[in-house]
Amino acid sequence: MNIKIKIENLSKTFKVNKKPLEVLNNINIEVYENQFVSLIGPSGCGKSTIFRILAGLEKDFSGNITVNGESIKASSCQFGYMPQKDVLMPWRTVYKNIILPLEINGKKDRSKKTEVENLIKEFGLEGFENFYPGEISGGMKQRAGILRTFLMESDIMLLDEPFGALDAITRINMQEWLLKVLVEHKKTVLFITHDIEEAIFLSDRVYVLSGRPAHVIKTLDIEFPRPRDREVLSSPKFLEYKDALLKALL
Amino acid sequence: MNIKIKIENLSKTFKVNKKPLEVLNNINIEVYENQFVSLIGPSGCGKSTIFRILAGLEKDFSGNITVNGESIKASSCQFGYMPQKDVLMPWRTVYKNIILPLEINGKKDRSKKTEVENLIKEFGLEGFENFYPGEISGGMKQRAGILRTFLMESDIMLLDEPFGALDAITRINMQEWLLKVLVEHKKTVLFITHDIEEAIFLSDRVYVLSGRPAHVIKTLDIEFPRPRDREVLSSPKFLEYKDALLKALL
Amino acid sequence: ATSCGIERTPSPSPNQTSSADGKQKISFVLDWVPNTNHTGIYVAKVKGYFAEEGLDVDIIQPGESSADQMVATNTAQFGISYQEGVTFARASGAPLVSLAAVIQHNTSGFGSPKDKQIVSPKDFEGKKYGGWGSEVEEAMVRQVVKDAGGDPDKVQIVTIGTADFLQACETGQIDFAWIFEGWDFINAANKGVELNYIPLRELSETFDYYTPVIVTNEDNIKNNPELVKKFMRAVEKGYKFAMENPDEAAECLLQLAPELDRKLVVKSQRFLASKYQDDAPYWGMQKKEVWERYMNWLYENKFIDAPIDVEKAFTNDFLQNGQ
Amino acid sequence: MKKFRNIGNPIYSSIAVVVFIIVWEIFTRAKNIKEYILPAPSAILNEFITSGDLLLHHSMVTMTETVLGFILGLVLAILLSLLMSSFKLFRSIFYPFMFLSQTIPIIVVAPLITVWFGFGLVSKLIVCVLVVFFPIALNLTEGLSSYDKDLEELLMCMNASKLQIFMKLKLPSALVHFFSGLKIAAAYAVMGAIMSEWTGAESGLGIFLTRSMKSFRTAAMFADIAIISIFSILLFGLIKLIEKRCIKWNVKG
Amino acid sequence: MKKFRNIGNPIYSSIAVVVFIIVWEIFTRAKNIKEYILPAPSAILNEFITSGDLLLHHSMVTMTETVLGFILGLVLAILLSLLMSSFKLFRSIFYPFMFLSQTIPIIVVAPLITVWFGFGLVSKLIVCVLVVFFPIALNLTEGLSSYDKDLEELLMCMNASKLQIFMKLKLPSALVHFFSGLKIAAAYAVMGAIMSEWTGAESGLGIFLTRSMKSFRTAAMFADIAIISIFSILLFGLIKLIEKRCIKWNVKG
Ligand SMILES: Nc1ncnc2c1ncn2[C@@H]1O[C@H](COP(=O)(O)OP(=O)(O)OP(=O)(O)O)[C@@H](O)[C@H]1O
Ligand SMILES: Nc1ncnc2c1ncn2[C@@H]1O[C@H](COP(=O)(O)OP(=O)(O)OP(=O)(O)O)[C@@H](O)[C@H]1O
Ligand SMILES: [Mg+2]
Ligand SMILES: [Mg+2]
Repeated sequence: MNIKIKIENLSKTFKVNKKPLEVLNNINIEVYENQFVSLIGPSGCGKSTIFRILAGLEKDFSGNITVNGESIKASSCQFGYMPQKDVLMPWRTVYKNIILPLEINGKKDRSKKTEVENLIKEFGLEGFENFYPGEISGGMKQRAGILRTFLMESDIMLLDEPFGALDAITRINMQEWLLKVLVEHKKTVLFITHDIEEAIFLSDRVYVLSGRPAHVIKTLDIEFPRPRDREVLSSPKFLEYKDALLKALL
Repeated sequence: MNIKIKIENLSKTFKVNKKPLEVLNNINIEVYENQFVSLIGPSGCGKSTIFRILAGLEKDFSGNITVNGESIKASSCQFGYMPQKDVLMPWRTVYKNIILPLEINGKKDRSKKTEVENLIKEFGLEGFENFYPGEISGGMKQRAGILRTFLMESDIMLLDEPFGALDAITRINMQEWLLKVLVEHKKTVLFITHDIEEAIFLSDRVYVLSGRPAHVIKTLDIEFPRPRDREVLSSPKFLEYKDALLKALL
Repeated sequence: ATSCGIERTPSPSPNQTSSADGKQKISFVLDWVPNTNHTGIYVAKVKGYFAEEGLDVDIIQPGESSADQMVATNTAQFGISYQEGVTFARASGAPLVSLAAVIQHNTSGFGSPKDKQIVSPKDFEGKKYGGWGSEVEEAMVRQVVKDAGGDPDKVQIVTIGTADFLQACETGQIDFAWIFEGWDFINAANKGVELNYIPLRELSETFDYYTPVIVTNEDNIKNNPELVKKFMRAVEKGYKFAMENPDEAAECLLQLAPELDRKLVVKSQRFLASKYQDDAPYWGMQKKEVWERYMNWLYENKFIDAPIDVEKAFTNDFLQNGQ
Repeated sequence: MKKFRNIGNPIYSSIAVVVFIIVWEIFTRAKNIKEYILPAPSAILNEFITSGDLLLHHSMVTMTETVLGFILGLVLAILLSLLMSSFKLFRSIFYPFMFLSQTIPIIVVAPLITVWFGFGLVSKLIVCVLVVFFPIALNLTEGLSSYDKDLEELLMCMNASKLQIFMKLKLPSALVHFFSGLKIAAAYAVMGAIMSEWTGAESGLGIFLTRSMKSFRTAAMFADIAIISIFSILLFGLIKLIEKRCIKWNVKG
Repeated sequence: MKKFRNIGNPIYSSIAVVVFIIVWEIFTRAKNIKEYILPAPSAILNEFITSGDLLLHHSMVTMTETVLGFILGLVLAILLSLLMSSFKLFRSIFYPFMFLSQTIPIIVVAPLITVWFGFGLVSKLIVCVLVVFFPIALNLTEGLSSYDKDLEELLMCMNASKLQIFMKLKLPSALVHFFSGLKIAAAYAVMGAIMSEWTGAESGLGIFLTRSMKSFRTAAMFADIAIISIFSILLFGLIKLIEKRCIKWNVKG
């Protein structure tokens, strides 16, 4: 298996009001092709900052990051990145927001159109295509954001708490969809969540980060076979993993 | 016990692009003094809309709403309301954002100051008082929002998914804090969450809403005594409640 | 050296392009809005005198500022100016040359409402003079008061800028001002306001200068004398016509400038008909003494740094059909 | 409640204008104010009738100048703003000159402009454009840098080109500013055309204006000003209309 | 990257201005351009020396007018914007008049203003204020309605008074617009003072300007314009400075 993302000794310090704020301290993370890797850790520890660095949005860090074997360049982003805060353009309808990546890549052809329509249906956004972001619910915005990220058509997706505003049922649907995508499209996913069960159910490997300044305090490989179904959630192995992660977090 | 909020036959239809969108259909909800009541339901069903109506932000609804025995007026809000999306003023520091309600009520005195400082510590925001909203993490923004809502000093709090962006541990802390507040300050809380366990653990009563147009499909009274501790989470009664809610949602 | 600075050869000027019917297109720039001082030009245009000479003349109105630069650079071949302007222009090196005095004597003077009882410069004492704010103007007012044996310091000089004399008097802001007999005075009469008027030419020989004058630049005279001759022939014919037929001449002016007040123009035209040539042997003639006297006064009062050669400032060579 | 940027009900403003005119009429009559100090609206109206043809003729000239000048100024403003918001160096160098260009009193340099650019359209358009472009360019330049930085980051993650970021983010975000600038420019545009006539003209509302002023026809002068105002209002209305179509989403946001 | 609204490095712009002046000097010398067409910078500089005292005297007068006019215009603009954004009816009624006031050519009504309000400060301030207030008022009015509606709702839930919503939300949100307006006004302020001198004045840069123009002293005229420009730039710089302090957060946003 190829290594897709390799983060070595990543450290990052912000400077606010002339005082330094050490956020990341020697982070090492590896993600292999077609793997699903989750990051968990206390709020404010630096998870989103790692994503932002990967996406090329934060300069001034120390350490080494390679993606597909190449050092990342500041000017370009090789990921489908979904930020934590849903950023939709208020002057575009939901549909127009979703297809933004297609517009940018100049891929707005017919065949795409039906694909997007199907996805919109699958994401429960049918009938809201012509609504503006101010007219849909929080969970709907989040789903639009996920859909937009998927349409960025990168083989690596960085998802920052993508399901935070979704109810249990919708969340399960979205998880299933994500696993399907992982298999069908051979994607590689780096995932941030606060839901430990979700992390275990979805991931091949979970990194647990400490509080600020964040470093990796536990690396846990999840050894359920793929494709998985929700039965694993009640397996004893699952409870074992959960305990291990909870212990690491406390 | 006094009835604090009484929602009778609440219906609401939005009009978008000249087409009507029926969102709420005959909702009936009752909240008694010092009670903790949760709303759960699928994403996009209309939970936040109920809150917005209560807070006086949506006009044009049908039905009857009384708070403390009086019909709500459009122009005033008797609640501490925390919207789903964290709205912080980008030009104010975290501290300045938090104390906004105090500024507005003209209550920015000394004694308050130490109270706020203690709360900031409790909320894990110490050291970030002078950061701008753009410089803190998603979970930290959410905590600042909760704190601000608390400082609105209303005896009824409307909290719309307040813990959505928090990790498990922080979330537990915040839940404990909320229960403490409920008892110590005799608050009444109306709460939206997607976390069923959270709803059961915190609430006296849980309303389950159907998909759009939302109506109440289940009302579940949680009969754990107060004060509660986290042991109830592993009680058989808890699992019973959980099953009942999940079934209603599916 | 060329007369105009920017890559434009003076002769043939690009502004002297030919119009469709083979006539030479030239520009004539006014000093102000069209008025009865300009009637000869308008007559020449309307009556076809220019066309007879093979000229197609655009009569152009400038803004509030003087148009002398346009003539100096041959942007416009001809224009209207006044003696003071030409003197200043020449003092700063601009090659303006006066071709004709449109009106033989200065027809401006001091006007005031009758009830102010201002009949001589001595009466200016203790009164408010409303001027447009020029230093030369102020010096002249002081001069006439002094000449009349008054104390110039007792005249209160207020600047009214572009405000109208009559309006300013009406609202009691000033007592008297410098006005044109053939325009403001007649306007006042039309509006039913009675004025006392003291002609400047009666107060001082020095101030009986030429205003307005028709100007061109030295290059045209040197390199294009034919054009100047043709142009001036038509203009002269125009003014002669205006002297003889004031009412019809007024119509010519009104035809091309219908925005003007008809009553004012007609009356003004009748008034000016005899003033164009007045006591001169022929229309447009300019005397060296007149140029010299005023130039010297300007020099003595330090408005120009050095005396100018008045011989170069004007010429009578293009009058009387160039005789 | 969420109604957005509204100059208000046109009925009210129309009533206000009518009331204003009536008060003016009554005032001039009651106080017996001389026409050459302040003409009554009826006198001005009368002027419209008697000098109608003439006013129309001059109006056409000025309108043409205005429209041409406005369009050119707009194009120039957009171009400069684009350049200034894209290239820092250009901005550093050009911004001061743009600002300086506004501090030059056109009335005194008008003859010089004529000397440099001759009589005719070029000189006039230069003056018009000089008046019109500045408020648009300044507001647009400010507007183009007040966008949501989160959205910019998102677009950068999509590897959007500078042009795409511009078209899809900066431009829509700058619209409110842009239209503010357009409205200011609309107020000045006709005035700009009038000023352009100072460079030497044979016809135009500016010519009519000075001629009627200098021959003491105050009512005609006011009639001229009324036309200037009406045309400015029309221009404003047009911009308002386009704005409404462009920033529709904001009503909902 | 997140650097915000920056007119750019003052070093570059200074260099640009210096280069511009040098090119101008060389151009006028090489092409042998007559002083009355376009004076060389050296001639203008010389004028500063020879007419220094005079220019200083006139400058003081105009600066006073400008400062007074600017402050008054600013106050008026703020007042009107407040009223217009608070009371819809007022906005409906007043907005058209505000706009119309800008379409009236000051040069022609200046004499009338003198007639109505007399010579002296009042007339001058009226003209100054008329020029200055509009871009500020328009931009501020637009700015005051481009705030985040979510934040407004939040404040309403806190039962904030209209005044509080205004002070804590609308005003901070309007700042970028407000400063755009101020900058435009700064460009026009000195010109406004110059125009105000048309209502009748004995001294001031406008008087010096027309005097030097009428007496064909083009270099002196340009020296006068240079002072106008310099003073405008100073005003602009001051506004820029205040803006930097006020919208600091935006750099971080
Ligand atoms: N201003 C509006 N205009 C039109 N439709 C609206 C508006 N606000 C909400 N809606 C619609 O009302 C429905 C309910 O929205 P609401 O935000 O109440 O959902 P919710 O239950 O809070 O969902 P979530 O769990 O995703 O936050 C949605 O379908 C949404 O599109
Ligand atoms: N632009 C910035 N300037 C200064 N400090 C910043 C900036 N961005 C983030 N930080 C700080 O870095 C820390 C980590 O932030 P980050 O958003 O990465 O946390 P997180 O792990 O994603 O938390 P959460 O789970 O709450 O989203 C926080 O303490 C935050 O204050
Ligand atoms: Mg985060
Ligand atoms: Mg919601």
